[in-house]
Amino acid sequence: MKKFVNDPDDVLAEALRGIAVAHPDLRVDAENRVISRAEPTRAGKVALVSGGGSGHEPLHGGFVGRGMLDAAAAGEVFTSPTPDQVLAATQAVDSGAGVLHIVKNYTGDVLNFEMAAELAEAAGVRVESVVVADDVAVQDSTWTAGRRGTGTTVVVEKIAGALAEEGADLAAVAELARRVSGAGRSMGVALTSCTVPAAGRPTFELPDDEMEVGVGIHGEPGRSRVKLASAREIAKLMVDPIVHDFGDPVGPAIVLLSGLGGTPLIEQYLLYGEIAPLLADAGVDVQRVLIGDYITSLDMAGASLTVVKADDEMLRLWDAPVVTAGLRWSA
Amino acid sequence: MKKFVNDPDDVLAEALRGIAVAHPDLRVDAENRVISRAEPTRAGKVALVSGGGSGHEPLHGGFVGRGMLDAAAAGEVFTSPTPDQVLAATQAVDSGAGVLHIVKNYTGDVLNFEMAAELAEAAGVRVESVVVADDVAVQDSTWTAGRRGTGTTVVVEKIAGALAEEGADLAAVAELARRVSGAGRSMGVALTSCTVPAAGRPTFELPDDEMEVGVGIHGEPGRSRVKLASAREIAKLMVDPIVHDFGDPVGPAIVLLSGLGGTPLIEQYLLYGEIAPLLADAGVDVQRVLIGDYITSLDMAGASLTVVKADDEMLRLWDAPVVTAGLRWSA
Amino acid sequence: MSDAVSIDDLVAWIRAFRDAVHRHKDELTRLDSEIGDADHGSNMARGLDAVVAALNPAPASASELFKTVGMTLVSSVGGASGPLYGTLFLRMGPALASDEVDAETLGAALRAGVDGVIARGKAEPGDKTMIDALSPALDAWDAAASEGFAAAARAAAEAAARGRDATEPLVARKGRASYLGERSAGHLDPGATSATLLLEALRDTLAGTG
Amino acid sequence: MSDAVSIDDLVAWIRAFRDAVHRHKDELTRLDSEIGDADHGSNMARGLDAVVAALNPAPASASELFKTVGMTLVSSVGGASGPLYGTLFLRMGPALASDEVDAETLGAALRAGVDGVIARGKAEPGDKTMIDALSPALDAWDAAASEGFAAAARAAAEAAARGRDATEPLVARKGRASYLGERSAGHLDPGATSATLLLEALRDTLAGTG
Ligand SMILES: Nc1ncnc2c1ncn2[C@@H]1O[C@H](COP(=O)(O)OP(=O)(O)O)[C@@H](O)[C@H]1O
Ligand SMILES: Nc1ncnc2c1ncn2[C@@H]1O[C@H](COP(=O)(O)OP(=O)(O)O)[C@@H](O)[C@H]1O
Ligand SMILES: [Mg+2]
Ligand SMILES: [Mg+2]
Ligand SMILES: [Mg+2]
Ligand SMILES: [Mg+2]
Repeated sequence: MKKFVNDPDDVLAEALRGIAVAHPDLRVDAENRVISRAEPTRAGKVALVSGGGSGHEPLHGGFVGRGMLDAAAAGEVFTSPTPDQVLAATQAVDSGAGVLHIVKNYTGDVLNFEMAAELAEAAGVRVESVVVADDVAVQDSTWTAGRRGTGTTVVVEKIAGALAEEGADLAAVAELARRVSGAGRSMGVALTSCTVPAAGRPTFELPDDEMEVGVGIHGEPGRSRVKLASAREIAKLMVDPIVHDFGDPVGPAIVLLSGLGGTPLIEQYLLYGEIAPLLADAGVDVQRVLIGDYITSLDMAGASLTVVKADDEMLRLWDAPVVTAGLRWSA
Repeated sequence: MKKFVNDPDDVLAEALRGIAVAHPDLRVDAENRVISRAEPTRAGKVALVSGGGSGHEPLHGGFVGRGMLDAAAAGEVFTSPTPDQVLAATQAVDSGAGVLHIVKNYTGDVLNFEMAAELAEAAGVRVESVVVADDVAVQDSTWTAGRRGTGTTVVVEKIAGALAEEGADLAAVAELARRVSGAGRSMGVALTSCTVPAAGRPTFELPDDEMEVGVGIHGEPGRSRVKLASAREIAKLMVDPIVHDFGDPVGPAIVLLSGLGGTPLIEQYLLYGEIAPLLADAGVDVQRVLIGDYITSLDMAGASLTVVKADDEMLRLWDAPVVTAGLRWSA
Repeated sequence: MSDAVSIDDLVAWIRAFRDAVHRHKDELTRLDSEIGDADHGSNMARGLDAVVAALNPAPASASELFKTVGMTLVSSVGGASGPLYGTLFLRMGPALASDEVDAETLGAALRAGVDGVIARGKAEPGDKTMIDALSPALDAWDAAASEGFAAAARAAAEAAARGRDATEPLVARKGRASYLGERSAGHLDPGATSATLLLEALRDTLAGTG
Repeated sequence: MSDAVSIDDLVAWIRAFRDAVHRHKDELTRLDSEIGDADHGSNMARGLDAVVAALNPAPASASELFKTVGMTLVSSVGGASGPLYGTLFLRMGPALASDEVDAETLGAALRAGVDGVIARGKAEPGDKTMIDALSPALDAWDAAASEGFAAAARAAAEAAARGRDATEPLVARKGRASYLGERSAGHLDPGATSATLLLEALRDTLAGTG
């Protein structure tokens, strides 16, 4: 396993140490593995808490800061945080105005956040939750665990974070978060497996001439394994199911093309060069686009595409200032 | 070769297409492979031009924008741009106030930029050049090609870019750029080789239990090959030669820890958690730090550490607003 | 007394489960690699190490024991298995209010626990989860409970193993494996495998009892 | 006329060089992988393809031919080899002002070219660069020039090959290989290898001439 690690079991604790020393504007609670803003939540501001398994950096810790999250609970690599962690994050940032939990739809994340919300409510903190379930690689059904949550999470965190910063109340922030969440669709492709440090070897073996289509962000195999294709063909494999799933013409949209951790930027841009015309052809009017590593799967080579149908309010809040390690701009 | 590509020979052209469509505030001259700001250079503003082989993204194209570069000439993967390209970049952004060429010290880059500067001068453009040669893995000597230019380039581009934005003249911008360049030291470690698309296979073979110490950013093997070590030991292999090369106590510094393209952020933070205390012990007073993929080597797993001894002026200009694809903040 | 178990027996069970999980850690992770995210072995090992640490000194009552086990799992595992295994034990506690734990009470406690898992996770038998091992194990336990602990535990462990094996051809409908759709068939479910270890540990611990 | 070459011969030489580089493209890149950045084969192939395209229609004079070759290399190769090979040809042009190109004039032109490479790149013999093939080749050419083209080219190609082989044990002092320090020893220099192809192409092209 070719990684910068000491003991594979200490990866999270040690990465948090690096984050703490690199970012004085963040507070890292090493015991609970919670990253929060160093400044306490402004009185009356709704707080946003997200979290999940680690290995998806900059998600979520990299999105803590002005205009986005107030705290993130970092689980072990690919393992949802425990209710205690989420509760600690929640209590650390509640100003009394309530807390929005932003949860990616995985059984573990949902269950642990649910338990944390119960505990927080019992402790007198008002909690609303939004569950992001945007991965069109997974057939949606009430009989199953439903769709995974992937790239739309970044967009939800950004837009809901901006609204909270403006002083909206918990109900309004939650409502918008759910609207953004419902407007997003994602699709991922992996060229290689990732390697979970504690496992020490690639999660799956992938021959040199094959790729996995419809992967999530936990190194799980995808929906199907096919022959390695050109960037042009891969772009189609990503765009088509998203557009198809929307059904109606999409119109104005925010687009995120995220590398999965092992794919360099030059390839991501090349891929986006193929994706952009396909989106245009399909009636997606790309208003904003982010390209880079935003939601990753350790060292997996691959990329995931997210399209969020965006109205004017969403675009305005997308453009609002944000100051985090992973996303940073001013109005 | 597991990459998002169509034809390996078209990688650069196609990546530029993606950049063009993703960034409306950039102008991409597809013929000359020049990325420049969409807005013409403000009259009287010194223009900054850099460039080099591609495969190091976001360097250099990702650093074109307000507060940093005016244009970047993108060579083929790992191949310096031709004089024509650099000349085109130079002429595209000269406002009459002159152009600073920021060149990484590689024979190819130096020769091609030299020829371009001669051509530009002949065409009436005033050109100054700064050559960055910061890689302590390479013994410095007047009898050799000297040290490679690596991470300090990012810091030179940021700080000189800010001074140019303030309206300083060519001599002043060049003088500062040389000062920053002289104040930087870098050291890189690779855990895997990269794969040049046109070559189709890894540049070097590296057994599972070995790593390359003292690598550059072109996939060239390093200064020595040693047993794979823990992050703690690797941090020492990076910090020690830098500190040793400075000789005198460093004091206030800007630090850049850049992933080489295939190493995810979680590992970079973990590594920085090991680097930070070593720097502190060695008297490096880290005033600013950047962690992420800023100067890469295609899909190589590894990292490079850069320490730039920084005075107050450099820190002030480092903090000045910057709006580029790869680096973005406001004052 | 041959038809009741002591706190020490129950603690021994949990320790035996911890040991079994450590022995099968790599196998659990490998199974989770195939249809999940390669962490079930380390999740369970981490949680049970914390549990064993929390059981020293041993709690005074069976209900307190299982409360500690459940709370510790919830707060140290994360993932899907943390809240689910945690709930299993948390719900067992109240069902063991009396100090006399015979085969029927332990069976009732296990059922309360598994009902809790179903309530939390909403999985049904056949969804390819730990329920596929736990549910048949309970039925087997109840059917054999009148023959005493050892017999009940033997029957339950066997039924769990059969249930685990029966997950192989199934297409997952719950948990992370469900994302694979049809591709989830042909693999054992990691949670059903660890749940079988739980019941086998019980069988082994109770082998000497009535 | 047996002791002069025509424009067509010179064009044929450049074409033969292009073909040789294509045949050895992977080898050049492999050599550059070992002590450089794995692009020398594609750099040279890209540049010479552009050159061959630019030579259609063929230039009217030898000096114009080499100017075109040099400018095209400079503007299409990049890297270290672009300006260096470009300079080689750019400097040959002026030395061939007359239309009569005999073995001595071609030798003088080559020397002007190589002097230009040295002025640009500041490499000396023994630095493990293309100079290590070019320099001895020139000396051999001059020594044999009185025997006519074919003999001079044969001698030059042989000397270049020996110079190339002699780069193997050297520690590089110029170019990218110098970053490897001692580790650069034990490998042929890619630029010396392509330079040998240049002179072998000349030998093969002139084999039929006096
Ligand atoms: N809804 C559910 N109900 C019951 N068991 C479940 C459910 N979802 C998942 N599981 C069990 O959890 C196991 C996976 O646990 P683990 O790998 O530790 O968590 P995660 O899936 O979060 O990585 C599965 O093999 C399955 O048996
Ligand atoms: N200063 C120099 N003088 C002469 N030849 C040089 C010099 N530097 C490098 N070379 C030659 O260039 C060759 C490498 O060319 P190439 O791989 O195309 O360029 P780059 O090193 O920029 O990738 C080397 O093998 C060497 O022969
Ligand atoms: Mg998990
Ligand atoms: Mg090169
Ligand atoms: Mg798992
Ligand atoms: Mg090269």
